[in-house]
Amino acid sequence: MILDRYFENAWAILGLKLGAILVLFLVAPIVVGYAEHKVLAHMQARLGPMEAGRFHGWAQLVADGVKFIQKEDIVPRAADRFVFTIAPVLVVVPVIMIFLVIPFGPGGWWGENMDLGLFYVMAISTVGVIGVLAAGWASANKFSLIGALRAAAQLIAYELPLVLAAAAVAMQAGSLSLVGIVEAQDHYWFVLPQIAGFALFVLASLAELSRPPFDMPVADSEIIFGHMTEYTGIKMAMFLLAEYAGVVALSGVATVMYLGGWHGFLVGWIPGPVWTFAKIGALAFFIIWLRATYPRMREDQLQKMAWKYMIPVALANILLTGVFKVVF
Amino acid sequence: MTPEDLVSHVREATGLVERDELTPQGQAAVWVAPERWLEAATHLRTCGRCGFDFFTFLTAVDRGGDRGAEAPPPRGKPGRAQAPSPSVDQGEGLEVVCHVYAVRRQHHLNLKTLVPREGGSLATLSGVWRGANWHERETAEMFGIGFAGHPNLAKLELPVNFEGFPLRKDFLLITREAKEWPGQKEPEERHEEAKS
Amino acid sequence: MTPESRTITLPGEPGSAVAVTVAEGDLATREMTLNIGPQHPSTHGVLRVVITLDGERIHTAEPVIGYMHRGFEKLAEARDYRQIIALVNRHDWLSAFCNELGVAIAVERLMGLEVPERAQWIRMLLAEWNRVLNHLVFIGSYGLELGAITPVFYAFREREDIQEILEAATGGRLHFTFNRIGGLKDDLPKGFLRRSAELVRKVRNRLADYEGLLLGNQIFRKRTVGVGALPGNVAKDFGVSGPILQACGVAEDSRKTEPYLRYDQVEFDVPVGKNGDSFDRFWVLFRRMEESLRIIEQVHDRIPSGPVMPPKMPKTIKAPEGWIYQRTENPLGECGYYLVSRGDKTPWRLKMRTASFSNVSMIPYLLPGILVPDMIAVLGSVFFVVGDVDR
Amino acid sequence: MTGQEMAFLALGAIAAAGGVAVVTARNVVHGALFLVAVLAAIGALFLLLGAEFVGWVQILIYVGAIVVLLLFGLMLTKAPLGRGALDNQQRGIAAIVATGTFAMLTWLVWHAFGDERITFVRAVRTADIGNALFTSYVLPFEAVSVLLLAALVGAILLAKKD
Repeated sequence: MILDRYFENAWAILGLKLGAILVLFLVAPIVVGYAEHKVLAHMQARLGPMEAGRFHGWAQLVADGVKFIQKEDIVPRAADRFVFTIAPVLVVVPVIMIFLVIPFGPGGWWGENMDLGLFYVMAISTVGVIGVLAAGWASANKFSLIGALRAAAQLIAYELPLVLAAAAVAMQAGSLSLVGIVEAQDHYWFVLPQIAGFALFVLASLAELSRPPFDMPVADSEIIFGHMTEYTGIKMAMFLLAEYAGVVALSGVATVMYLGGWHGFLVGWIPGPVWTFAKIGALAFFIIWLRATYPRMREDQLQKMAWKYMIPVALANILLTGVFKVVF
Repeated sequence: MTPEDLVSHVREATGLVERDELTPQGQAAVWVAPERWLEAATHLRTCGRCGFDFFTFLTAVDRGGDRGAEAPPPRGKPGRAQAPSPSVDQGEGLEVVCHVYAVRRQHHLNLKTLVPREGGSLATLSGVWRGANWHERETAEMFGIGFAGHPNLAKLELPVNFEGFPLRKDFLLITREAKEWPGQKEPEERHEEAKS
Repeated sequence: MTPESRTITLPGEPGSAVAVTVAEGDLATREMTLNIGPQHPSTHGVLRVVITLDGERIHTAEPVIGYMHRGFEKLAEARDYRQIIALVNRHDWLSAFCNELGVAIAVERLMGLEVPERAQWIRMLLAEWNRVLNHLVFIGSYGLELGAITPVFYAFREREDIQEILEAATGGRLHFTFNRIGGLKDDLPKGFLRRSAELVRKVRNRLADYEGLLLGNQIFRKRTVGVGALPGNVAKDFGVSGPILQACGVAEDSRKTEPYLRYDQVEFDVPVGKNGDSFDRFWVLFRRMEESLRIIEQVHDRIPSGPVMPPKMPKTIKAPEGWIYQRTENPLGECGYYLVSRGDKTPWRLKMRTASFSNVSMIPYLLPGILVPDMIAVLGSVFFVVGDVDR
Repeated sequence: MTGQEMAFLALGAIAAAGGVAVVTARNVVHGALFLVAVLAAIGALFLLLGAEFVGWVQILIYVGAIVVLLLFGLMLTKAPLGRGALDNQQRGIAAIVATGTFAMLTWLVWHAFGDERITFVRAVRTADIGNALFTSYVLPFEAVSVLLLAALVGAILLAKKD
């Protein structure tokens, strides 16, 4: 590991890594958020932010952050103050925890190489829904409650395809460790044999992130941002941070699982982390692109899609992967 | 059907028409007694030759008020043969107009009646054309006309605690009472003012 | 209460209880009352719909209107006819020109006034541009309500171009006030027809964007086909007109059935839908826009020269005694003015029969039984402008 | 006391306190949220003991799925929005049952292990769990599968109204 060369103390290394991940967690969403502003704008025949920070409004989200901090922190009178306050934290923490295990490059560019990395990601990513449910309920607002219920119903729909798609990757790689999965993609990326799994994983991730076309839990034109309706200021910012950090985190996991992680192609001199971040960026761009293109689906249509198409395909994918593994 | 044919058909088929109007622009209206209002409307809806399936609007016109005493002369072509009954004469009161249209036959008809200013009431048409529901609610709150049998005659556009019937002529626009409408006067008036 | 049902008391809000009747074998549930609006993104203004929900399924829906009631009908009784033209273009703020047109035609017909030929054609040209202007808003915002955020920006891009040429002609962007009793305020500015012709081509080329993003989009179809289907006879019963009625398969368009201006001299089709569902309504709106462009092109070719006001206009406009109902095919449907005159320079009574009012009155019929997300799809396709509902 | 023991005690205390909070909470949603804390603490205990797989299964299944379903059901049916308490009249019976269960479990553990100190075995490998599941425990595994399938079919039948 790189850091071992400079630091003797394991605690110092751990501290540095945690610090780096925290910085990444705070910076990456801002980059993705700004990219969304600009990409959407240009896809929609407009310019997007142009003022803050002079050059093409690069500081727009920094300014937004400052604005959020200054805003009054309003708690509705009928709300359950304790749950209302704790809910944004419950949403944010799992996302940070996913960042801990994503390997960004070879030789120690990760927070922790866990044997059960993939399993850990699956387990942690479901916890955020509890925060959404708590927020929706504690707001004492009917729109929020409907949003929270939709989020929970959505979880039931996407969790199974997500886990089944991941299971096929684990079988292919013969490892549950994210580092191990990347190393197994030395010769070819898993997106080739697992193309169906990749599609399933990305779709399910979109549903988990409540991103269009699966943004029913926050549908602004129906239920006015669902669980976020009553939130203001820094708490609202935490929800937004969690959303964009979630885009980065799940793009990162998908990169690791399907797009060969730090493995590059054609040009050898580009360092691994650059490849990882480029792939994450490409996936994030795709997610933003979808938002500009598609209308919102309906909750029951998602359920139908998940149970009638995604789960059977995921099961067939596992079967094929198993056959593939045994035969070759 | 031409408006003339239509009016004579309604007159013959129902026997309820007390008076009819045909304007120079070719628009037709038939007057019925307020107590026969529902009966006449039902005929217009169900009769195959009328075929009035499109509900256009229902409203009222205040005929009395500050100018009510002048009792304007009848307008349009006077009705044929039958003499108008006292109930639909040109006196004071609230004239209720229901305009319907037949989509396939492409003809219009105005069904009219006159109700007294105080305690005027008609049977509801909301069972005949569903669209009448809201139009009657609006007419009720604006003119103070009752619609017997209406499923929900609550105020539609006005606040719940609003008092008075704004579209009656005795309901004055208070600002207009205090001050003349400040808009520019007619060209000739200004001209006269300048001369004097 | 049927023999198989029972009554169960459920805990309600703190300190109260609700008794519900349930059928045997069913769970006891309580309906939730939800206020959509008056401030809600999908009601385009201050319309409120009180719905009761069973889960996400709507049981009853009751629109509450009047938040924007401005008493236009009363105000019209205190204004002369020139002023009324400036008044009526405000109720449906997206189709100001078409609104003015109805009053102008009604008064002209009552007075027996002959409107110059050129004015008729210019009126038709501007009315059709206004129709495109209006439809673009609904096409854009309908996508927005279903979560497609891009079409609205495209729609407003085109709108801006159209507003520019309308501004060049009338001087106004929203409330044109370009009609006069007897004709128009001014002739068209120089070069208008050329700009207009260019714009027709530009807008038509860009319509493909909408086709791809909305009409051809799989999710859009899934969200709208079969949602909120309205039978034609019910639509007529409620007095629903315009694109919504045409979507039900009823080819009723007063430009065809009772042509005013010179609509009898131009060629255009009345698009009709099959099922009267949200998709059909949207599709009809789209096709109507294309037909409007067709009419505009024909006007370009055939517009005569001449004055735009009659040579001899009385200085004071007084409509003679009598009444008239004049309807015009506004972008949102049948807009009619029932004008009662007593020979004054102000009307005795001016009833505004607006399309949105009748369209919205149909909502209690259309919403029950569908889901909350579908409610947005339905409300967005029951094209209405709140000012046009409340007046 | 080693660091591990201290962590164990802390997590145990969290789990126990959370458990008490679950039953004393006047508001069912609060109760469910405390349950999250309890289950998470127990998951962390598993991790501490080196049973990584079981630990994360605990989080995935119980916190991620079961509690979400529980909250889902509560919000759909009983829980009033925001503040507001719910209670019922089964405290006495519940207390008796809980005390009985606790006494029985305590006795059982005490009887089985007594003062015996369990030597800590380092980490059970996930591969071993997999091997065990599909070799020595394959019959119970399949039996559970069939049971779950039956439950699934039953649930679908119940949910179907006609």
